[in-house]
This record gives sequence, structure tokens and C-alpha cells, in this order.
Amino acid sequence: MSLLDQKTESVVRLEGVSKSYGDLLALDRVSLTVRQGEFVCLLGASGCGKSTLLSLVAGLDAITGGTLDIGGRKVSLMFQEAALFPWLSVRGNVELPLKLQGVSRAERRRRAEELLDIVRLAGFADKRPHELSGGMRQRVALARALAQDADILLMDEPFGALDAMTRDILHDELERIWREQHLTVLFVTHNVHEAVRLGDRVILLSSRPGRVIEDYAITHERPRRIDSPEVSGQAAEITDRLRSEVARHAR
Amino acid sequence: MSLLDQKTESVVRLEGVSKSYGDLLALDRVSLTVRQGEFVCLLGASGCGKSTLLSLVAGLDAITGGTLDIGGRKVSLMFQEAALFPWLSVRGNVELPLKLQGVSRAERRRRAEELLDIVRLAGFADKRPHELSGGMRQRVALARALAQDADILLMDEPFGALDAMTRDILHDELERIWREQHLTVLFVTHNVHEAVRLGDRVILLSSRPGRVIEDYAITHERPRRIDSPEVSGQAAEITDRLRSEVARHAR
Amino acid sequence: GGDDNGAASATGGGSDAATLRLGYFPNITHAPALIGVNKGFFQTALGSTKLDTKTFNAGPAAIEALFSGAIDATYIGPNPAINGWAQSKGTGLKIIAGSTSGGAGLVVKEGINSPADLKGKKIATPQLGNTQDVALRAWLKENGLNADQQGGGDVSVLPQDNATALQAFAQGAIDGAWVPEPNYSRLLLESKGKVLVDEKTLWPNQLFVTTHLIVTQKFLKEHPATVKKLLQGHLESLDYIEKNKADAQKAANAQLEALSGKPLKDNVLEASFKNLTFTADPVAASLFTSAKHAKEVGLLKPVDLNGIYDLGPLNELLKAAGKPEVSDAAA
Amino acid sequence: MPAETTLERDDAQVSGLDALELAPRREKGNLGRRVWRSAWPKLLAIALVLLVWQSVVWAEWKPIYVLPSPATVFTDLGNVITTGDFWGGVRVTMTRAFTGFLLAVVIGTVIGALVSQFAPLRAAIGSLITGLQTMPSIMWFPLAILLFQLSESAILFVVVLGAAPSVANGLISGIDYVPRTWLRAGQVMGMRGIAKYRHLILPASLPSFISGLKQGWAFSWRSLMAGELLVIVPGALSIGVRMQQARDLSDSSLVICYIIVVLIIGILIDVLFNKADNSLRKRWGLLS
Amino acid sequence: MPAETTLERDDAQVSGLDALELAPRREKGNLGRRVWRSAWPKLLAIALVLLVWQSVVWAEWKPIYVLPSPATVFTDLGNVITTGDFWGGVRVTMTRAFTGFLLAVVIGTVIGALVSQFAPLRAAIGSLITGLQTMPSIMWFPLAILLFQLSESAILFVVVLGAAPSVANGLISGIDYVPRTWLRAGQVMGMRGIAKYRHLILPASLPSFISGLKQGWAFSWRSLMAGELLVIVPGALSIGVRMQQARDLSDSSLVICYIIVVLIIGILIDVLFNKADNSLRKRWGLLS
Ligand SMILES: Nc1ncnc2c1ncn2[C@@H]1O[C@H](COP(=O)(O)OP(=O)(O)OP(=O)(O)O)[C@@H](O)[C@H]1O
Ligand SMILES: Nc1ncnc2c1ncn2[C@@H]1O[C@H](COP(=O)(O)OP(=O)(O)OP(=O)(O)O)[C@@H](O)[C@H]1O
Ligand SMILES: [Mg+2]
Ligand SMILES: [Mg+2]
Repeated sequence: MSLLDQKTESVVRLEGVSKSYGDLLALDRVSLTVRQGEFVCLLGASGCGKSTLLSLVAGLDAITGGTLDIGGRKVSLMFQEAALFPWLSVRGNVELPLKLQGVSRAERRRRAEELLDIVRLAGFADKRPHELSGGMRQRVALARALAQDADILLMDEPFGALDAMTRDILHDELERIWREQHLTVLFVTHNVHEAVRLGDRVILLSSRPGRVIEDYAITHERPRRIDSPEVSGQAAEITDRLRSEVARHAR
Repeated sequence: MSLLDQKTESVVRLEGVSKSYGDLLALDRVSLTVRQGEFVCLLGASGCGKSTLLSLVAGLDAITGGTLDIGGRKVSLMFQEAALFPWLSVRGNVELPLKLQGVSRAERRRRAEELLDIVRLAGFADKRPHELSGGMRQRVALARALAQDADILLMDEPFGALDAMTRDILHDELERIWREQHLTVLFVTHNVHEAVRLGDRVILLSSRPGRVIEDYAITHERPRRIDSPEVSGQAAEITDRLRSEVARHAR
Repeated sequence: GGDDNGAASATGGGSDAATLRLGYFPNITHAPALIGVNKGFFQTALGSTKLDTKTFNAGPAAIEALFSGAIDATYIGPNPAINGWAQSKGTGLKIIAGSTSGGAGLVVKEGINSPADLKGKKIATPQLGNTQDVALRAWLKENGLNADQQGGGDVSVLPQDNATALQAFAQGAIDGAWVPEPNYSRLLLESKGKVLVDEKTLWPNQLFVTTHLIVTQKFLKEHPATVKKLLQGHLESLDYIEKNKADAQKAANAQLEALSGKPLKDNVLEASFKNLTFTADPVAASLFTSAKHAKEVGLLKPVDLNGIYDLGPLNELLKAAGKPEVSDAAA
Repeated sequence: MPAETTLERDDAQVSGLDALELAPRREKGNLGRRVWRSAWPKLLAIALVLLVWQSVVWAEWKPIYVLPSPATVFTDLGNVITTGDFWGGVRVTMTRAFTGFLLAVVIGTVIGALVSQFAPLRAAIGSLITGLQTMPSIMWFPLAILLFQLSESAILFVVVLGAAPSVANGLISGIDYVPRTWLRAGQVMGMRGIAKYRHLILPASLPSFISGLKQGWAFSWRSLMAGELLVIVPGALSIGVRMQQARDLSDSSLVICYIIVVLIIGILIDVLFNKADNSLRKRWGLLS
Repeated sequence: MPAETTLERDDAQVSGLDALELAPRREKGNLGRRVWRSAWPKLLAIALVLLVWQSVVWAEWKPIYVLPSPATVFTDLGNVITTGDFWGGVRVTMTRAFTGFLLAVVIGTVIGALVSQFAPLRAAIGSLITGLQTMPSIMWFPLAILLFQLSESAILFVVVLGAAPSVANGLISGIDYVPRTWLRAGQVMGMRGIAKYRHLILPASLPSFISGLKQGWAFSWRSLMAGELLVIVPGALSIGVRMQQARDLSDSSLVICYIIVVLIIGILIDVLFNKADNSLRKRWGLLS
């Protein structure tokens, strides 16, 4: 059962959004809608403008054409590198967004415990980021992103640097948290299997300039397994499409 | 058709090999044979001693028990990080092992061109490593490893840091080169799909201390696709085994 | 005495300054200052004016301090005084009294017995263009030897600081040095040097200025009474030296120890005191002659030293004490 | 399969993987042993130096008053450091050193922050800052006297000019190298203005800042030794003055004493900085 | 599917992906514009300093012979730098600076290499090296005279002692931080002994070495300015001696002249080092 069917309100709406850096056109008239509670995966080869698109939605960069509307909602963003601050403990990292919002000390502490519990790192609050493994760091980053209490969670290849086994487990975790917390997620990845494993929809972008070329609805029942025949089958189909897109750029 | 069937001579033989660092037992009586031309994948969770095992075979570290025999053969080693030298051009990096072997300048140049051709980087000889993408860097590292003209190629999660699409393509490339150059490969990975995609055999190690717990023969016909149903099926089976091994270490 | 700039000497008027900031060096050639401070002569003479002393290691710093208003008066050698006069175009300072005379000369290694023996030798002086440096060059010239400012010529003249010169001489890295006390005596006593020239012998009456007392013109104009009191203390100090030589030596050495942690060795102290003459006479003639020599060897741009002295207040005091007045005449 | 079992199985897997990824803690070996391991080569080195020195003295290569024997020097050193005066001097000098250094840190930090913030300012005075570093301290004396008369402030001025450029440079390069992802992470969290500096820029540039401090210390100390000659403030004699006097007295044994004193102070401070640096790096995971 | 088609398709994919991963080259903007962009703030800064200076002079805060006007100073500077003598002095000083620095580099490199190679040596003299850095140059004069009498070598000795520790430290930290994978890669390729140093250790520690050199330069230059006072070797008067003389003559205009000269030399050398540093970092991909 996909959340798509329920036709909830749209929280992110891009219409003909373009972005150019100098004379380099990074995104070319991208139109895209993400609904409340939806898990949308953006898939594309290197340099197709996936990160650029997230920056635009996060308001870190200005669009150069079209309209982008998130209705004043709050966003949070997760990167491939956990980007945790090494001078803070795990707890400190998770508490930081709360501190910036002016949450009281006691409340901060309570929320942080809660969030660390959600990402199953309850015992690690006083560790330093470097004492954790890559997968654990990404879970802290997720807790930190959740602490921002945003309406939209943007994720830029958050599991790209992890090994397969850890990634597998984090897929399960993310799916669980997404479902429990009723998040709206815009998830960027290179990895077709990952996109199909996680997404309600997989949006395929072309490369340089980035344009939407396909919008696959993924309807397999959750929870999914990345090596299930259904996921593999659909992944194989998307992979072929992607490969031909990549081959277009051959010298 | 697997090369296993041909029963070629064995090039690496470990019998009851143990390795401890101080009082930490990293490898515990590992026995393993790799035959000429075979592609063997070592699979295991973090810290199970995969890298340690490769170091032992490469002679970078001394064993503390058992016997290890590679019959005086030459080995070369590839890491997760390309470990290219930034002060040398791509060509310089590939030529370096040849230089250390005392190959003449002209011959070096010829060999380097040839090797770069093999990894499809003919036009990039004069670039610096940092001007290349991660996937290209690993191909240079492969060319450099091949330049050592070793009998055994050891690979320690060589594609672990790459994105899925690049990895996919490098799998095809490695398989092609392995076949064309008649290499013997000992390949370490966390990634079950990768192991099944590439290996003639997949050796599963237990964690801490590392012991061989399974030895799967992979017999699907090559070239394989990582999202083919056969690969996925066998991967699912091994994954379950691995997961239960991992779960054994739960707090 | 007196000259065109008689404003200060005219009256004892003007208000007393609240403080007088006096500079001097922890050096035996500044003995009147050392003793005056140690024995409290200055403070007694100054009365309600507070005495604030500063010590320096070298002339340029003292002149910098004087010019920037950090001190009002200081004991100093002739050379920095001339430089300060020249740089300020005769507006920065006045010499108001002499303090010390003599106590310098050329000490050389064994085996050098005449000027001719100096050919090709290395001789140290304290500083390019300072009194001793000029004296050495003028003397060399008189004896037909040349020496350029870059350390070349018949004799290599090497300006270097005292510590370096002493060590270099002890180790034979230089062949001689034209230095003031106490290093003059130390070279003789500690490093077994011998005197080739005692500078005294080159001057009339065996007197030439080594240290004198200067004051800023601004202070002199605003607080002539205070200046007079300072001079009073200075004269008392000189008197004390004359009358109680042994005690004076002790007092000077005590002050040296207080300032620098280590007193001079007794034999050096005694020898230095013997070579030095403490007098309120600034030996003006020697200053003018020295400046002339400096011009001749190219170490001083033409400068008009006319008016550098203001000995009016000093002479008034001397007269009152029934002592001979001193002159600022060039010859 | 039912969601329940998936979740349970996951829990075991997650914590199993966590346990595996965190390498087992290693013992560090006992403390006494570690101290001894780092101490014996130092002791040996000192012993060797003393031996060579004593041999040269025995060989009578130079007269004894030029190159005194270790025994003489250490007797002198013993005499010097057992006087209250000496410790008074150390106190005076260290007070100046720390005050000057602190001032330099404050000033260097402000300048560094401004320069790294405003591009034109950087273009304007970026090179000047390093140019100042190569200016010998004595050249600042006239300016110091001009501005501060003869006071402690004049000495501090010289010290500050010696150290502040290094501190500023350390901060600038630290700020320059704050990783872009951290900046973006901060921006998404809504850090602006002061909060951005307080929570992100300053802590992030700390390691480079510390090495700037370390270098700044070396410069400030050398400037201080020169600057202390500028004015002798009544009271205990500072180390710089004592050193100069030892030279003026041509007392080679005393000179060597003070070389040893300054060296020891230098080494102690260096050890402190290294400790700070190492513990920071350890906390940050920059060291293995 | 037949192997042929797989391979062909792969070829297109590989080079397609390569093309995509290599970001398109960007234009850098024209040269004149870039030069102007970095030049105007400097010119502005100089103009501002001159303006403030001139205002202070006009305000007659201090007598003109204590704080001369810019016009006086620049006239003096003009007079000074148009004499052949001055350039002779610059030549003497720069020759010493470079000779001393080169010597320091050689010695620092050898010591750094030894110390980083032998653990006991490091424990023995690691801290000493940094301790030496904090020793004011004048303290080395007695030792310099003892060893080298009064000669060019004595000056060089002081310079070398000033700079070598920084150079050694730069190399040591460079060698310490050679990534382990590079070492292992080298070992697998069969690098041993000299070859390992030549092909791996030295190039790998280059960036840290260069920053050591940069710091060493600052120290050596300051030591030189002090050391030149040690002895006047017949020939042109060095910059250090000229500076001292300007002070001895209480000629504040001349003092400021030489401050400017030393500052300009310092900045020029700094610019050179930065160029070297940047081009290295660019080649290595350490800069974006
Ligand atoms: N700040 C920038 N200035 C100039 N060009 C930029 C900038 N950011 C991105 N680009 C260019 O825009 C294009 C899209 O970049 P973007 O980082 O969004 O791609 P991506 O899809 O995230 O790639 P990747 O998979 O490598 O992360 C690329 O060609 C890139 O070179
Ligand atoms: N040099 C060393 N000294 C001490 N312990 C070591 C050393 N190298 C590895 N170990 C330990 O030996 C065990 C095996 O390490 P190894 O690196 O071989 O594992 P791995 O399977 O390669 O792990 P990963 O998947 O994280 O790369 C780990 O527990 C590790 O902490
Ligand atoms: Mg991206
Ligand atoms: Mg490993």
C-alpha cells in the first residue's frame, strides 16, 4: 500500500525550475511535486543536478527560473558525509538544532534522548562522532535532522559512503522512522536498488542539464528487501534506462 | 563455466593461519586455497579480519600461527582508497612500479600506455589523480597494480567507496580484465551482491575472531548482472547467513 | 657662561614640576647618577618634586625616550646627544652639565706595540660613529692608517656591542678594542690586554667628555627651578665622590647590583674609578673637537652645535658654592 | 513476513553491527612503563651532551673562562635558582609573557576574524600580516617608546606585534578550511551572525588556531627577550635583562645558565601546547 | 547476451560516466580584472595608512623629528634606494639570508629525517628542537663566536639555529602524517630504503615541509637582522647594520625607511612562498 494513493496535500512544488551557474545550465525546467508523507527518490548520474535541486528546495541557493513553492515549510538536510561537528558529543550534535531554536536545556536533553533512542543509539550519547562507525554517524546525522522538527527531510546520498551491509540495515531503519514519524522525504541517490527499495516514486533525471525524464511509481508492498525479485526486476528496468542515458555522454 | 572446474594448481595456500595483535585474536585457524586463475571473494562483517588476511598474504605482516604458502609468487594489492600519489600524474603513478623494477624509460612508457588502454583511460595519462573521479582513480589504481606484473592480485574492498553505478560498471571492467589477463584474484568485500556478482567462490568469514564459516561455489554463467534473479537469489541466501552472524554480536 | 638662549638662566621662576623623570645607564661611567639615586641626593634636592628614574642600556633608546616625552632628563654620552641635537635641528635638548670624563682607550693584544703593528688587524669599537669609534678613526688617520666604514682598509674597524667585543678579544677573534670603562679595565685585567692608547693622553688637560646630563628644552623652559634642583643633586653627588671616594665606589656598585643583579668585581671597580674623572665641567671643547673629527672621517653630516649647551643654571649654582664656573666654548 | 519480527531481527542486527564496527578497546600499557619509555632517551641525550661537553673541557680546547665545565655551570645554576630574586624575575618575565601573549591572542583573533570575513580587507592586509612577522623586534622599539613611553605597555606592544600575526594567520587559515558541508549544515539549522561564529566557525577552526598559537608563542617569547631590554622596571630583574647582563659581564658560565633556563621554559611551554593540541586532536579524532 | 555487445555497450557507458563525472571546465575571468581585484584593496590600504600618518603629523601630536612626515620618509627612502651602496647592502644581506636559509634547510631536513626515523632520537630531542625555536638569537652569539670567531660563518650559524628547527619540525610532522595506505602501497611495490624516501616519504611530506620552510624563513630573517650586528664583514653595509645605525643616529625618518624596506622584503618572500605553496596544493588537488 503506497501513500501515493491517499492524495494528501503537496508540500513541495517545482514548476519549470531552472538553475544555472554562470553559463552552465545545471537544471533545466524541472517540474516536480512531493506530497505530504511521500517518499520520493531522485535518481540520476553524476552532475545531473541532484544536489543542486536539494539546495534550491532547502533555500541554500536561489533559483534562476520557474517557481519553487514549499509553502514556508521548514526543511532539514542530510549529506553523504555525516557533517557532524567533531567538537560536540553525539548528544551535543543532536541538541544543537534545538539550542538554536531556543529550546530549554531540560527539554533539549529529553528530546535528544528520545531521538537517539529512535535511531537506536541510546547508549552512545556521550561518545564523540569519531568514535562511531560510519553507519552510526549517519544515524546521528538523521537524529540531528529530525531534531530540526522540519516538515520536509531532504537527503543527499546519505548512505552513499556506507558499506552494503550497513546500508541495508539503514534502509530498514529509515523506512521504519519515516513510517513512525510520518515524514516527507526527498531522497537523492545514484543507486537504483536503493531508490526502488525506499521510494514511493523514483524520479529519473537526465544529465547536464538535469531534466525529469521518467517518473516511476513503485508499488511493491513494504517492508521491501533490496534483494527481493520485485525490487531487482524493477531496478534492472530502471538501470537499463539510466545506462542508456549515461552512454549518451560517451566521447 | 567456472574456472574452478579446471583444477589448476593452487597459488595461495593457508593452513590453520592465525594472527593476533597483542591479546586480540584477529584470525583464528583460517584454511583456504586459491587456485591459478580463480576469482575468490572474501566476505564478512566489519573487523572480521579480511584486511588482516590480505596483509598476511601480501607479506606486509607476519602470521602468528599456521602456515601460509604463496610459493614465492609476486602479489599486488589494491585498496578502498585508490592510494594514488598526488605528486605524480596518472602516467607517473602507473609507471612507478615499473621504475622500481628497473624497466627502461621507453619500455615503461609503452607499458603504461597499454595498461591505461586496458582500463580505458588512454586519454588521461597526463592528468593528476585529483582531476579524476573516484571510479577513474580506482581504474588507475588497477592499472598500477597490474603494472607490478604480479601473479596474485589482492583487492581490499576496492569499490567500497564508489557509487552504485560506477561500481556496476567497474564490475564489468574487472571481470573483463581478469578474463583477458588470466589473473588470480583474492577480493575482499562487505557487499554480498558484489561477491556473488564477481566470484568463482565466496568465502564467508565469521567475526572476531575471523574463521571460515562457509565456502559457496558460485556457478552462474558469466558475464553476470548484479540485478539478475540468480545473483539476487544467491545473495539473499548469503545475506541471511551473514545477518545471523552479525546478530550474534548484539549487545 | 650663558648664551643667546638665556631664558632659563634668567630667573628661578616657573613652577616646580610634579615629577622629574630621569634616565641613566647601569654603567660605571654614570657613577654620579648611580650614587645620586642610591644616596638619595636627587630626591632630597628635588624636595616635593617626585623623582622617577628609568634605566637604559644604550643611548639611542634614551634619546627616543627623551624625544617621545617618556623622560625629561638623562645622563648620556656625547654621541647620542649630538645625534639628537642634529636630528631635532637644535630643538630637542640641551646639555646642562658634565658628569664624567676620561676612561677610554685602545687595548690590544700582546705583540702590538705601535700604530704600525695594527696594519691588517681587527679593532672593535662600541658603535659606528660613537665617541670611541670616532676617536679611533681620527687617531688612525693621524698615524697614517686608513679604515673605512665597511670594516675595510689598513685596519678593520668593527663596531660591535660590549659583550661581543669582550668575548671576541678573550678568544683572539679581534686584536684590540677602543672601549670605555668598565670594559677598558676589564680587557686589561681579565683578558690580559695591554694599553696602546689611553685616550686621556690625546686631550688637553687629559680631559674629554664621557658622560653628561641633558634635559629637554621644553622641560627646561617650563620648569627651570626643577632643573636647578636636579643640578643641585648632581653636584652633591659629585661632591660626595670627591670627598668619600671609597664610599662612593661602594654606593655606585650597590646601585649597579640593585639594577643588574651583579656588582662589578672589586679590582675592575677600582681601576675604572681611577681612570675616570667626575666633574661638572662638560669639557665642551672635547665635544666640538670630537664632532669635527667625526665630520672629517665622514661619520657626521655637517651640524651646527652652537647652542647645544645651557650652562647658565649650573654656573649659578657653582658660583653660589664658590666654585669655578665652567665654559661652553669650543676651544 | 510480519513487521514485528523484522523489527526485532533488525534490532539485533543493528546493535551487532555497531558492536563489530567499534573496534575493541586496547589496553595502553601501564603508566610507569610509558613514562619510562619516553624518559630514558631524554636522560640519555642529556648524559651524552654532558659527556661531550666535559670531554671538550678536559681537552682544554678553549680556556676555562670561555668554555666552563658542566660542574661550574650547574653550580652557578644552582646558586642562581636558589635565590628568591631569580624566581621574582621568572615571575616578572612570565607575567609579561602571558599578558602579552593573551593580548596578542585577543588582537590576533579579532584581526583574523575580520580579515577572513571581508575579502577586500584580506586583499589589503593579508600579506602585510605575514610581512610583520619577519620584522625584527628591535625595529619596533622606537615605535613602542613613541606610543607607550617607557612602561610595561611598551614591552607588551613589542610582544604583541611579534605574536599577533601568527595567531591571526592561524585563525584565518582555520576559517578558510572550514569544510563546506559544515557550513551548509549550519545554514540549514538556521545559524546566522554571532550564532554561526559561536557554534560553528570558531570551534571548527580550533586546530589550526592552536598551531597558530604555538607559533605565536615562539615569536612572542623571542620578542619578549629582546623587549625586556627596552626598559628596566624597578623590582625583580627579568630574565631578558639577566641574560643580557650575563653577556655584558662576559660570564660564560652564567650565559650558559640562562641558555639552560630559557630552553627549559621553552620546552615546558611547548609540552603544554602539545598536550593541548594532542588532547584536542584526540577528542576530534584527528589522531589515531 | 553475447559478450561482444556487452563490451561495446560498456565502452560507451564507461566513457559516458567519465565525461559526466569530470565537471565541465569553468572560465577564470580575464587576467587584468583579477590583478585589479587583488590590487585595489592594497592600494587603498596604503593610501589610508599614508592619510592617517599625514594627519597625525599635521596634528603635531609629536615633534616632526620624532614622527617625520611621509614626504620626508619617502624622500629619504628615495635617496637611500638610489645609492649603489644600498643595493650592495641588500645583496650582502640577501646572500646571507639565502645561504643561511639553504644551510638551515639542509640541516633541518637531515635532522628531521633522522628524528622521524628513530623513535628514541625523537623522544630524546623532539622537544629540544621546539625549545631551540624559543631561544632569542642573541643568546647564540657567544657560542657563535666560540665556534666561528667573528666571521661570516658566525652570522650563518645564528641564522641556521633560528631556522633549522622549524624546517625539521615541518618535515617531521609531514612524515608523521604520511597516510598509512600510501606506505602500504609503497611496500607492496617493493620500495625500500632510499627508494622509499625518494619516491614516497619526501614527496608525501612536501606540503607540511613547505609550511615549515615558510615559518623557518620568518625565524631566519629575524635572526639574521640580529646576527648581522655581530660582525661587520668588510664590504657593503648589510641591512641589519644599516637599521641599527639609523637607530644609533636617532634618525627616525631613516628608521622608518628601513622598516619599510624590511617589510617589503618580508612581503615579497612571503608572496613567493605562497605561490609555491598554492601551486603545490593545486597540483595535488588540496585546493578547490
Ligand atoms: N557552486 C557551483 N558553481 C558552479 N557550478 C556548480 C556549482 N554546484 C554545482 N555545479 C555544477 O552543476 C552541475 C550539477 O551539480 P550537482 O552537484 O547538483 O550534481 P549532482 O547530481 O549532485 O552530482 P553528484 O552525483 O556528483 O553529486 C555540475 O555540472 C556541477 O559542476
Ligand atoms: N595493526 C593493528 N593493531 C591492532 N589491532 C588491529 C590492527 N589491525 C587490525 N586490528 C584489529 O584486528 C581486527 C581485524 O581487523 P581488519 O582490519 O583485518 O578487519 P576487516 O575485516 O578488514 O574490517 P573492515 O571491514 O572494517 O575493513 C579488528 O578487530 C581490528 O581492530
Ligand atoms: Mg551531489
Ligand atoms: Mg578492512
